[in-house]
Amino acid sequence: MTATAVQPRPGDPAITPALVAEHGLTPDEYDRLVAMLGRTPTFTELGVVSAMWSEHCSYKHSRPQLRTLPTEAPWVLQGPGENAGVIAVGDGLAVAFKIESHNHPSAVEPYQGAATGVGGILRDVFTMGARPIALLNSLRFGSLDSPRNRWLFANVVKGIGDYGNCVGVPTVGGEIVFDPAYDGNPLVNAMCVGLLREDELIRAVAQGVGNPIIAVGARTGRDGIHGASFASEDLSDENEAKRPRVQVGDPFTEKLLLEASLELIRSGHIVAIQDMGAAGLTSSSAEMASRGDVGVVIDTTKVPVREPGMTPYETLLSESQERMLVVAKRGHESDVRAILEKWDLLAEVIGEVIAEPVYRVMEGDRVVAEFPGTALVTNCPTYTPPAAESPAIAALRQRDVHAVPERPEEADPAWTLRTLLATPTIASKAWAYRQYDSTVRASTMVGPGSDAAVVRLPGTTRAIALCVDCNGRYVYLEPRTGAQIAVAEAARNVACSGAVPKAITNNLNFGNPKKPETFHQLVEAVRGMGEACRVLETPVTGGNVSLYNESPAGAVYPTPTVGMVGLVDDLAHVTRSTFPAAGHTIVLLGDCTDELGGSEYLNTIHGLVAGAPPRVDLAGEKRLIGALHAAITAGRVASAHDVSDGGLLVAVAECCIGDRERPVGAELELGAFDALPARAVRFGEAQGRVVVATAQPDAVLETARAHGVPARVIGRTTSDDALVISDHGRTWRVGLAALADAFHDAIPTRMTRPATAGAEA
Amino acid sequence: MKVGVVTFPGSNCDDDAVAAVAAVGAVPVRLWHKAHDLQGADAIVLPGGFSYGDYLRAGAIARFAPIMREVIAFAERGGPVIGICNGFQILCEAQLLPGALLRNDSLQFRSETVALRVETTATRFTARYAPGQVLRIPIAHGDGRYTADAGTLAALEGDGRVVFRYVRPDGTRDDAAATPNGAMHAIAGIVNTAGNVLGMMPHPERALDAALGSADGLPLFEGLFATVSA
Amino acid sequence: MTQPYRVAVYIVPRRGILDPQGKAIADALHALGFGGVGEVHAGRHLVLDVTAASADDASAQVTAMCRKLLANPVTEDFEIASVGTAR
Amino acid sequence: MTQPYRVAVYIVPRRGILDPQGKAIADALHALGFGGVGEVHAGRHLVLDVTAASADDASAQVTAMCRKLLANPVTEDFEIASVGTAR
Ligand SMILES: Nc1ncnc2c1ncn2[C@@H]1O[C@H](COP(=O)(O)OP(=O)(O)O)[C@@H](O)[C@H]1O
Ligand SMILES: [Mg+2]
Repeated sequence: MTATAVQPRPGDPAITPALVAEHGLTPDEYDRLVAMLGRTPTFTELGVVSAMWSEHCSYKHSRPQLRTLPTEAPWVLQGPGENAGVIAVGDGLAVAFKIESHNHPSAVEPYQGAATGVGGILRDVFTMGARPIALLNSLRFGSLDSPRNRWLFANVVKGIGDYGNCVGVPTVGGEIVFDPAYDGNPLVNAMCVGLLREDELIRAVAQGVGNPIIAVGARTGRDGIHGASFASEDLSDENEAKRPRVQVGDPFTEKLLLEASLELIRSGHIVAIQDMGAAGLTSSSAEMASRGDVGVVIDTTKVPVREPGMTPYETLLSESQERMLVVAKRGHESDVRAILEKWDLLAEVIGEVIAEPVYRVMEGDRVVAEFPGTALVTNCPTYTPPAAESPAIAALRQRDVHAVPERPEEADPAWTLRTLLATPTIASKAWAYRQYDSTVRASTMVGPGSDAAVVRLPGTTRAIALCVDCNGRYVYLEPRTGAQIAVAEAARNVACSGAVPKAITNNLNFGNPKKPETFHQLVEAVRGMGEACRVLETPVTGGNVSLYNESPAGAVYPTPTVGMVGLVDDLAHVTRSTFPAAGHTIVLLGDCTDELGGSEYLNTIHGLVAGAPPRVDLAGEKRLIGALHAAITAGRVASAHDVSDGGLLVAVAECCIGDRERPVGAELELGAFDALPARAVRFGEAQGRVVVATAQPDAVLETARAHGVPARVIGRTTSDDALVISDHGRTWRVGLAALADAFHDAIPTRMTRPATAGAEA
Repeated sequence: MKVGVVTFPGSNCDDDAVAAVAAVGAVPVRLWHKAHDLQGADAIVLPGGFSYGDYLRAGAIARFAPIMREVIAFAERGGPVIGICNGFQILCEAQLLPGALLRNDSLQFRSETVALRVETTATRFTARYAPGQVLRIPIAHGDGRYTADAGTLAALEGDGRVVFRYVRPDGTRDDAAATPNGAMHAIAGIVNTAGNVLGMMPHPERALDAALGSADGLPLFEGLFATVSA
Repeated sequence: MTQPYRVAVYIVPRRGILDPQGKAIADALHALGFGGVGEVHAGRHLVLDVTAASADDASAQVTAMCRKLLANPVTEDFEIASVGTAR
Repeated sequence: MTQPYRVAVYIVPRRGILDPQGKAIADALHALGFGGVGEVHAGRHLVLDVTAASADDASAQVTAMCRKLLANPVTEDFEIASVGTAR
């Protein structure tokens, strides 16, 4: 491969302002490109830059914000910047984890969109040298009353299940929220966690002049190529071949690729490996070169393709799934090939690491693209556009929600409780997660349905606790507080499972950053997230940003989803959220307040999204987690469940009937809170609270006191088949069967109605 | 005593099966699908997973893997073989067991812990259980609806070759409510006429430790170990 | 006057879209010695009994069903294979 | 002289075997207002490119493939739907 001057390919379209615009580059960005090259770009170069400088690859609107996040702690082995973050978990073991969004593909083709989202995040984790041991997902849809939303929901769930189940990685947890804010723009975030030995960690850094670059895995087709320049043409038969195509996942090939990649990494024959994800070959090769500060040359004619006649433009930008790019040690090519062959996969040398500081793409003898140094990655512009809060949202927040009159039905608080439990956002998600294999690998101690999942680390007495959390309504009403709560809630959830929170990954799902009100949300949410992570000592090891989540009705709720990893240092400390038996004392850690703003109660019962979200005291959350940990490790906690959506009574009801086969009754005495409005005590979402069942209430109260955490006995578990509540001078009861039916049947009942791609049915 | 665990492309419970074999003190031997030799294994496990992606039909392609020629010969000589989940599907496709495993009647994958009743303790695999014992064992499959013609079903029932049946947690039968996949006669596991080949949809290798929810799978592997080392 | 028709329709992955199932089947057939096999594509075959005024009406009805529910508009193509009278 | 043929085959659950997919489709069509739909049966449709000496040979080859691999003899029936020349 000898260098010659870059030449346009015969037949390539001329570079015109219109073509540049179709590739999503602003005139300023185009000028920057021309300055970088010192000449007019070729069509191939334009395509490459358009992908590399896209929001998705370049983080141009979020990078300055992300830099403010805390990323360090003694246990962090790899922070942001790699395919996944990595933390040490003791015994020389480490876990790699990351979350990633597939929102836009899932809006178009939910099954494949979700499936390939899972595939992508699995690859991000196993390219670190880690064996994936758990998957989670965080999903948002519009109301299930619409047949299209049911179709989206059903197919996203099926896509997630079919992919993870086939690869054989248990899906152990997640969250699903239904809200009209996500109509037309569902969110599909997938998180993967993998296990490795610290000495097996490998980074995607190209090194070693003369080392071969090898394409591995599936063949390259015309999938997902950003067909910007064709978007304005009719979809006639002639250009059918060129239109952007849905990426189809092949979990079977992924499983083979996973095994082959881990074998390759352990073999010592390679120096780096990276998946070909967004912007495929282009971004994987350019990023590896940039991290290593070396040059690379690639010949697109060497790439194994699925269909004839692919141009360099197409080969570089294809997003065909289940492919990897490997930098091997020179002379070890046949060893690499042998490993791939064992797994019935392809490996073709397509380029090499070169001393010359350029990123060069050849088509046989012709140079079709060439960029100086690492400019393709490092020279991308970043933007900090104007930010300003939407006055309309500020007004909503300032509304006095205490003044909202009660509905007549609320005279029966049991009605309100049942209605909240039957809200799809609160109701049991078993309809979805029983389609996910949660027990493969035989290490799942706590699967979906509890506060956090717990997965045993084989060969140790330890486990990791995992969860994903975000209440987008809070973030909408007050981004900084909402993001703090997302982190605090995630930390509380893993703490309830018996773990110490260790680190987070995050997925920033926002609307169009060029709108000042959206950029304000982004800036404030990142600020709040960083603050919470600092106080809770859970650094950010990576994440993903998904912007432009908008439908004609407007932007989604700003949704900075937090994926938390905690460490359980003794399997005996693993704790579940449901009441295990009658005869325990129920202790509330934390305190009630008169807050109702942003609550599920206002949303569901009054159709109102208003008020300030609950205050969060981060130092108090830290103390709460400390107290909980102390009580759990001292063996004093029979169950622990954090109070979140729906408030105290919903939390207690979930403890009673979360396990439908083994319901446990309870009696609550809430008179101590009678100074507060009844509905705020029952359904307000004050932060920093955990419902604990214990056989040693005095010891739990003492532990709480020692940690400076308010705590109070609020009742006991019973063998009665009801939840009985005394407050404001009256005693009311609601049967467990009625609660269980509300909670467990809500989603299955809705999903018996037809689901279609069309909006009306 | 050596137990061979076959890895097909797409097997994903092979590690778990290896761990289960080791847990009862036997020596696990990994067998590669392209191999032509069972490496002296005294028993064989065909593990769960998605061999060949379950493309075409679950188990249909794996049934022709080179190693299967040896497994079939081994089974025909009376060697003990357990097929779990995808392994059961492969055994049916290979006609070592009668019938077929079709798409769950819900048309959805089902992952949950089910109650299974031990219908016979007269097999080497179930000798360690009490007659009628109710086990809690995880299932995780999309194609578990056991289907066979009337004659086959009558023979299975008549010969006492239905080994595990889906039941209510209290052990009583309620096929419509207790069967997670629409299996005929609520069948979860069967043996062949000679009694040396067991196929079952549930995953006993995921039920070896009460800390993970159930240790009810352990006696099955102990039973296998006992008969072979006897 | 309406009468019962039986309509067969097949629904296949759009050409060019990855068809992992078709590929796995082709590979398996090769391994079994069917060397003459080239590409294989795997789709679905549906047979629907519909009450219609004419064969054309039956076909039009099933086409509408494919558009609305049976075929995935983004990844699949469908074709009415046959329209006959149902017993 | 051999040449490429394209053979379509469909593989359907044997009549009498429960076809939950067909039933689910029928139910969904009813719910969507396609009242004229009666029974629905769902099977697989495969399109195979094969090199063969004649159309009959192509058909015979695919029949052999169905017997050996493509159809489950316990639960499925198959039929060659069409044999054409492949481009
Ligand atoms: N919200 C975020 N917080 C922290 N790090 C982030 C965030 N979003 C992205 N990153 C980091 O930026 C880097 C580049 O993103 P990347 O995920 O590689 O894109 P992709 O995986 O889609 O190719 C990664 O290391 C990632 O962890
Ligand atoms: Mg990546």
